[in-house]
Amino acid sequence: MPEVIQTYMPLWACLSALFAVVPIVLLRRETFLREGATFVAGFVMLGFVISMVPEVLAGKVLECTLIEITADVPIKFRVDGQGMLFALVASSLWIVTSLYSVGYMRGLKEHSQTRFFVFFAVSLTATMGVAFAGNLLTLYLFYEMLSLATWPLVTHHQDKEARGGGRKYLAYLLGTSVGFALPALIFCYVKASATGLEFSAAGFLASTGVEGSTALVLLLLFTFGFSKAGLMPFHSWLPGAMVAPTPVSALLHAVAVVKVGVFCIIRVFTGVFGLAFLKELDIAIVVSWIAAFTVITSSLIALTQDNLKRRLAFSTIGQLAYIILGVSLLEDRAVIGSMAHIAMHAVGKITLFMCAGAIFVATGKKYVSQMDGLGRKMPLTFVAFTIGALSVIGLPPTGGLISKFYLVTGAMDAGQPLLVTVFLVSTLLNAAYLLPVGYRAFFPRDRQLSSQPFSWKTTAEAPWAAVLPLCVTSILAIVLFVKPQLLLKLASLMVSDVG
Amino acid sequence: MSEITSQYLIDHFNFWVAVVLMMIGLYAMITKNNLIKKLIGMSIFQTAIILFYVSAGVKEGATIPILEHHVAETEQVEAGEHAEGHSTTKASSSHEVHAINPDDYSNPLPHVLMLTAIVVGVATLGVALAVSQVIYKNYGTLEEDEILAKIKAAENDG
Amino acid sequence: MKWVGLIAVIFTGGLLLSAMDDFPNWGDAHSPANASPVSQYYIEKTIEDSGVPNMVTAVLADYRGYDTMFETVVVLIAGIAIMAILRVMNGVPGGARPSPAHEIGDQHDIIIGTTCRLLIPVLQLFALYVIAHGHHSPGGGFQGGVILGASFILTAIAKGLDPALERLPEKRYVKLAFVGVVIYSGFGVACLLLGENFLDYGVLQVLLPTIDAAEARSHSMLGVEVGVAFTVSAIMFAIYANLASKGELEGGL
Amino acid sequence: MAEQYPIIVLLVLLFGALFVGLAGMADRRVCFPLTMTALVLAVMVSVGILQRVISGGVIRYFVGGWSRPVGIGIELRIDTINALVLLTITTVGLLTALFSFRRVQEDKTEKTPLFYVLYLLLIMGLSGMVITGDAFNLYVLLEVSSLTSYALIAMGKSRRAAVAAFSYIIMGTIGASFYLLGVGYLYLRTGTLNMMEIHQAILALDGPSSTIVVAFVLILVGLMIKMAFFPLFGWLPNAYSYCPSSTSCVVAPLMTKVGVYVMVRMMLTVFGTEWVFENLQYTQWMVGIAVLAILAGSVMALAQVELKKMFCYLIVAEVGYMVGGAWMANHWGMVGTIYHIMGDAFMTLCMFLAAGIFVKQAGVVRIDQLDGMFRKMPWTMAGFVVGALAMIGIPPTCGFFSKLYLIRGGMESGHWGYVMALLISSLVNAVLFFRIFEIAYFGKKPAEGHGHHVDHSEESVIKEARPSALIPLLATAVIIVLLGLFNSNLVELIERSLQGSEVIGTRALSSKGGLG
Repeated sequence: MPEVIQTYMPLWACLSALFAVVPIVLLRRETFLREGATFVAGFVMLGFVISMVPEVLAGKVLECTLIEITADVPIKFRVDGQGMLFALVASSLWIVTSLYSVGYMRGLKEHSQTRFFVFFAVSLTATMGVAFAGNLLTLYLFYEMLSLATWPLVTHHQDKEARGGGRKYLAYLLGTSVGFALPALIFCYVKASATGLEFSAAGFLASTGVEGSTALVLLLLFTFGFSKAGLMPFHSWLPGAMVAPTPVSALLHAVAVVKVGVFCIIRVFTGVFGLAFLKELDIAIVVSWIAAFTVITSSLIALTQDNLKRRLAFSTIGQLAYIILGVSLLEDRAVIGSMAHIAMHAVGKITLFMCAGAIFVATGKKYVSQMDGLGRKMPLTFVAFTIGALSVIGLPPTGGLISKFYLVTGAMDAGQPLLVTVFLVSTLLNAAYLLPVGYRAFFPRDRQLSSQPFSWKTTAEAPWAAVLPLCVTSILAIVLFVKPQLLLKLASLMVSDVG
Repeated sequence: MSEITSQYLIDHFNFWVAVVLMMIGLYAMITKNNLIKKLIGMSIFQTAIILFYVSAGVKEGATIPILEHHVAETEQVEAGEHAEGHSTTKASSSHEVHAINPDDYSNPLPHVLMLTAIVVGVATLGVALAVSQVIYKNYGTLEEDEILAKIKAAENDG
Repeated sequence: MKWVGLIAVIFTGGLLLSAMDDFPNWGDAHSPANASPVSQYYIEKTIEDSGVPNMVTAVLADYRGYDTMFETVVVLIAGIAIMAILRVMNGVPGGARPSPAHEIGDQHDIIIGTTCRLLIPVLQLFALYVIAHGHHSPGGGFQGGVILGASFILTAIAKGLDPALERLPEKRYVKLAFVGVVIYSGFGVACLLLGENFLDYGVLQVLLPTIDAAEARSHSMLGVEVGVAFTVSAIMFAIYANLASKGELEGGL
Repeated sequence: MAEQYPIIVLLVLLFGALFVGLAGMADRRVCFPLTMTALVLAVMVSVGILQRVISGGVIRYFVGGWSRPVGIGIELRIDTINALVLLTITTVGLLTALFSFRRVQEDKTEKTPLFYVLYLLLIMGLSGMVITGDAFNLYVLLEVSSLTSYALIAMGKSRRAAVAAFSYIIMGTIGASFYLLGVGYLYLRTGTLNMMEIHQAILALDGPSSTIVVAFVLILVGLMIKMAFFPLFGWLPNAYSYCPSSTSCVVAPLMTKVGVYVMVRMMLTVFGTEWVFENLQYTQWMVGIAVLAILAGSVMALAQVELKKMFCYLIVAEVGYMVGGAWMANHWGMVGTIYHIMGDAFMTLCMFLAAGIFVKQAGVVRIDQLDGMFRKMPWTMAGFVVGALAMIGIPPTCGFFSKLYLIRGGMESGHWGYVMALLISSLVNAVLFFRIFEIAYFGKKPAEGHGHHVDHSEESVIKEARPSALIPLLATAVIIVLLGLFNSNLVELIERSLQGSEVIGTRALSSKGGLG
């Protein structure tokens, strides 16, 4: 057992975003101060998270038990390697996205910006809560909170399209969480309330004698119940949610929301069942094949999409399925790869989304087919886009390579050559739908566009506040290639717990 | 045959009467179209329940639960003497000779309970009559189907 | 609807009759209900506890006085409810439209009028007797109260609602109804203040001109019966007055 | 003084009503302060009672001092469960009274005293029902509360209020009469009216007694009518939706819940769970009907266009939750039911308070009239959202935890249909409430572009509710969350009461594994 430290740090990390709501609302008339409050909260949160890193790296676990909310099961925070990795990604990208949303929202003169920032902060609190949740109940609580808090963000435009998207969003997320995850949760509660539903490397279900088809049903209920992970057939909320303003798509649908879904499923695998127990049960392969199916299908669909954000959304579905596929292989290296991929994909995908948003702000264009030759007008944006694309595909010099490497070797360890093929084929597909965007932007088919000499003076980038963040994240994608040690260390902590 | 008759009919005839009356009332409450007839049914139903209770308290050969006066007076004197001797009368475990034989008096409790039921019946009836007056004022009829038709018509209009 | 009702009724009747096997015979003095210690206690100990020969009154006003208090409240509620539902207050005055009922009410028959004039005092006197003599014979607050209320209703029937309301105006009967419950619960609260449980009349011997607790009980019972009578008579009249005049308290039947 | 609390809680309400009646005749302005004083006192006393019960166990109070032999007088008997329900009742009463402040004065100026008299007597009747230990006394108080609620409903301004009240009177009288008959049957066989004594007598009976069975069925059916259990719920939607807002706010949360409470009390204390679950093989049936109730309530709620009607059908579904939970013959089912009695009272209160505010401030009756409410009445909507989340069952509101316990009970006892129904109803609630949110958030006609779509002229007409209406709503919302956050403490109390000797006859409710 790792050493346990009792501290309220995770709670403060969680609440720092929530506390920001007050100044944001109070300062709604002073836009600069309001956005300042968001930044301050972002840095405070990151500060709290980073301050916990050394202890987590030292193999310790930070815990904080709040009230015992129901018989045997308290509200509890627990920071371990997995949670820390996720929290680190989410909190650092929040700051970047905040900056980006300032540029985006102002650039488009959006309405109700205060509401936007308020719910953004609440969403972050919920994300942190999921990252640091110490037991299944706490996890579920923050999971639901996130679904609800992001609804006003998704439907921000309040038009017909937003209405439809929002409806779908809630129908899928709430429907599955209440319909699948909640019964599974209660089943666990019935079976294992004595363990406090606390995540542990050995899995709290391991000792309850759940077996065979019951375990499989339970596993599937959880996997589909946390449908924020976008596993098929419960994926179509994600393209629908692309009606949201781009910062929302960028942070929530590249980082917070979808990653929360994946993170929950990983928790189910590693904390609820436990890898060893799952190996014994030999049921995870079902999930593997569902994920594999999702990977290939979503990539194929992505190829056909012309709307850039929708293409990215389907790409996200595929990448999320990678992560689930990785963890469902139950091999150490695959699991490490999965965790690392959460970070790598987050950085890559957020870059892509921010680029898409920047293009929209600067030119009003949404479709890939309209983007011929845009690279000359917005060179920085498209360079960043290409880097992000490389990261998502998993090519050097970006961090994506590292996580993919772990995933593929993990699949080999698991002795699943077919699944290795899935990884490789999908990588090709990734390349097929992402690279042409950059290519067409720089080398348009229309010769006239390409024949014009490039000049910095003719560029028309989006506002600096929108461009700077995407540059930062694209650089981050490269940095993660050079220095992935911290991430890998955090990701492997959990595996070493198992060992 | 006669045994069955006696067992099921004669010995429980009070019960039969009460149940039959109750069912008449209940039937009227459920099926009658006129609101006042429903209320009449309600009264019959409640009265039958009263009959049921009171007849349950009957003892063959017993009188009403009021002590005869001479018994009452002697008892009272005894009770008074007793009270002087001890500080409380209420909790005294009596060692005196009882002139009262419980079998001589019918059970008082059902009577008391039914006094309550009567009062409740009156109160309910009064309120129900007031409500039906308001209904009449609003709809000009006390026939249930006509009222429902008017409600439907009003709904379709508005 | 008829068939549904019939089936429901047959079903209910069958259910009620199905328990007949298990029922005590009619008039069985040793049925569980009749031979229960509770019933025996009432018959044997009433006189000892309170010196009241009428067990029904004793059970009503003393042993189960708590129930009876709420019964009085039920009566009060009925009156208040009817007023709340029907009463037309400060609305269109009843005199605004010619009321045929009112005209008929004016032509009163002399025979009826005279009979009632003679009957009503007797009726009221008898009502007081029934209230007061409830300890010794069938009677009590409810019964007497109803008779008292009926005397006012008779006035209203014979002479019209307005003369009756002159004798017992709305403000007064409402107050009377409330005061009745206040009297009843006041006895209970007095017991509370003297340190005993609610409605434990025995302690009232320090307040009432009585020699012992039993007599205090007896007297308190009379007191609460008077309270009951207040409420019942007032509300009986209130119900009649409101129903007869559609809440306008003018004209009447 | 403290040992007199059980009677004092009723007396403050009774005297409150009497003083309102007497003084209100002279000056209507005293009605509201008097009512509030009485209710505040009642809440304080019920808190005192709860404290005493928790620290000192069951309170037995013999009215008139007639303690021996038990049953000659009337006993008030308070254990943890009814102390909690009592506190719920008085609190709901207090909040609704505050809510009614301006409404009643504006609606029925002349009848204000009458309204408050009836209102206080209704709360008194319900409180009395909950704390009594006498089966017949319960009937009297049942009638007290029924009569007042008939009158309060008939006071509605809508033309249909009287019709609704009339059918409510008919159904209510049938229900109460069935209960009375049931008590009569019990009395015939056991010779007593005291609940504990009846229980002892039933235990002492040699062999099965058809009288007791019929008595139980009669009482059950009577209570089922009173609590609007499927399929006897026909009277409820009209009665609760055409009455004045302040009436529906107190009647809707409390009447059905108290009905459920009485049923639970009958099952636990009077008949005893061993008898109910082992002698009678009704468990499957009752849970089956409860499942139908939940589904029917949910489906019919979906079909409604009027806000209050929709809430009424949700009540039908919620009653199904509780009856099903109580009849699962499982420890957690029973715990969940009792917890849900409290939680649901506040949830329903929240719904109806919000509906009342909508009617008052914006004249909203139908769901589609709610457009743009988030902008127009943000505070009201905030309170409403909390209530709605509780109805859906989102943590950390109390709705989530009651579902948690109920589903746990269903799983342990193997009533999978019930579990499914509960989940389906949660989903239906989610659809229902998000449909409302959507309308309230977007407005009726979705704007084409983004941004400024709100019609500003309308905005100036509809204003946020007054504090006297907002405070109760927000307080209810806070209570809903607090009930959720501190549910483990409550559940611990309930469990202790169920397992200890407080509520007799619960040995059949095993805590682990259940019967199924």
